[in-house]
Amino acid sequence: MMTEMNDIEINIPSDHVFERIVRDSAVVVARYLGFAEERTADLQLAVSEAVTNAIEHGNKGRIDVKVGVHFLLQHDRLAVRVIDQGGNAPADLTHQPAPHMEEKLAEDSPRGLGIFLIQQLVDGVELHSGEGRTEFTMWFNLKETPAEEIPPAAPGPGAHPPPGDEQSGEET
Amino acid sequence: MMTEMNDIEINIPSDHVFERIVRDSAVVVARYLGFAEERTADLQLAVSEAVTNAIEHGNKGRIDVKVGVHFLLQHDRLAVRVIDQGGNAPADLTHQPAPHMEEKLAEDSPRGLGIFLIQQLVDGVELHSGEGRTEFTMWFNLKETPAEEIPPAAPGPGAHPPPGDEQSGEET
Amino acid sequence: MSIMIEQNSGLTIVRILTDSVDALSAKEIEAAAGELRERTALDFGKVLFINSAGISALLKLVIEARKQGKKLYALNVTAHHRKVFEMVDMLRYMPLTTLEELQATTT
Amino acid sequence: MSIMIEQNSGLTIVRILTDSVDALSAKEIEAAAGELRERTALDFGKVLFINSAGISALLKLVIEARKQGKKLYALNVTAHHRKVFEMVDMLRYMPLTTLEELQATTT
Ligand SMILES: Nc1ncnc2c1ncn2[C@@H]1O[C@H](COP(=O)(O)OP(=O)(O)O)[C@@H](O)[C@H]1O
Ligand SMILES: Nc1ncnc2c1ncn2[C@@H]1O[C@H](COP(=O)(O)OP(=O)(O)O)[C@@H](O)[C@H]1O
Repeated sequence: MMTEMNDIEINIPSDHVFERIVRDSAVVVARYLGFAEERTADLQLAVSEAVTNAIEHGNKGRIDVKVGVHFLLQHDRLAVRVIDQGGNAPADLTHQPAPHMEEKLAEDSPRGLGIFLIQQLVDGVELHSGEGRTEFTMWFNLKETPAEEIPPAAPGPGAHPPPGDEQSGEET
Repeated sequence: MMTEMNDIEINIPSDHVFERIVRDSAVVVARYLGFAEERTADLQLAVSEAVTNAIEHGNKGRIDVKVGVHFLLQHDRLAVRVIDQGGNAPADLTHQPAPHMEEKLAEDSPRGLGIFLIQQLVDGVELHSGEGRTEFTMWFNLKETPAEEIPPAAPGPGAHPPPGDEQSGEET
Repeated sequence: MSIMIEQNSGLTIVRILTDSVDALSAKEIEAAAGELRERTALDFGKVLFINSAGISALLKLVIEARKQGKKLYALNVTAHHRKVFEMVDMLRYMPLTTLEELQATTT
Repeated sequence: MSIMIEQNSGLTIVRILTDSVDALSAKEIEAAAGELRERTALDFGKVLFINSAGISALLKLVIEARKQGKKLYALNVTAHHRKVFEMVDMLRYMPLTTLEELQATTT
């Protein structure tokens, strides 16, 4: 049984300054769910990375285009969905390899750690991108499960994939 | 000229625990606008009061009913609109007299300070209530104006009164 | 836990440990009503936010102190909270003071 | 201002004053690249949040330190940030230390 009565929805302009609204909201949600300090910090960081990507890569920093964030408090997990108006996320986005730091240090502007960090921090991710819209969903199981025990389950009925999504969901 | 490209929208369930999301967001918005510390605290308190009223009196604490909050960054002012699904706010809500503390202290459960505080803290308020929806809008002038110099202006074109509102706007 | 209560002879110090005196912490703050001594000082040193739901809780302490003929004081109030307290005339019932001042006049 | 730089002989201490090492503070943190001494220690004591945009800024300092043949250290890193730094193998390039340890080995 899913309950979505506790959903929180936030829409911010695509400017890094407003990412903090989402990051701070994540702390309130984590406190509500009784997350320990470390897991709260994990949530905050994962949400920050996803929102930063939506601002930069999805909406390309156009301040008049909104990033949407939904905190979906489901019966056994928290899902955080980050929505941008890009629709241009690569299909293999959620398969980032561990960074080769020596290679990164050879670059002028080392980037590309965000998705990798998200993969380390969350219990699952799901991507739908296409037709001018990207939905990137991360979830956190409410009962902490050792990573190897997480079943490769299909997204629950609360996940609402948008019609016409071009990529199927998957867990890390 | 109004610009609304920087609008922020937040929807929370009607539980006091989520009021904090709005309160913290107000700080981010205030920082973005360059508010001084004292004015930031004023904004935070006014927003907290309006959201608390929407949770308690508008949505009557039904957690499955949302409170909506819009931060509208207009050219010369910040408007904060708080929306609930009650539509039962009294027409004279925005004319709260100064509290008689001795009378309050004769009550068991002294309340009724929220709207009075809002009136002290903001540069204007506007109420539309009816047909199952209350919109309570507060604004903060970006250039601080002494209270007595604020003209009793009509709400700007960015104010979007809902169709069929039963009460007209006014400034404090 | 939102408050910690220290009892001295004739002086109660209520340390407010939460950063917000609001609807969520109101109940725990009201609970201090059972701990009032001759003089009770509320320490706001850790408080970053107070709203009217929190002020209502404080007013319940004022009411209880009056009933019991006891005195209430406020310690370590920020400039903003002082302004808000003045708006609702709270300081008449819960004057600002310092711990030093209270201790200097211990009965 | 997001950083404050203290220069001692052969040791630079970069105090990060912002609570967030992120996209907003990245530029100011990168600016420390012009201030590296023989050894430079970044003090994270006031930092509550670090994300990958902030790590990118730190990596630019790593790159610059390498170019100049200088050493970089991290002070006062929380358990969470240590975990994150370990995930991206940062500690190899910016080992954790303490001010005492650095001063004990001043050249
Ligand atoms: N919301 C998105 N829309 C489009 N592309 C994205 C999105 N999120 C991530 N990407 C792509 O994935 C890449 C890796 O993202 P990430 O690991 O966060 O590193 P970084 O953002 O530093 O480049 C990005 O460079 C971008 O090309
Ligand atoms: N959003 C609202 N919807 C309906 N009634 C409201 C709303 N906001 C305020 N009110 C009414 O106005 C009264 C005064 O509000 P306020 O000054 O905030 O005090 P309190 O909330 O403590 O009663 C409330 O008791 C309520 O009857």
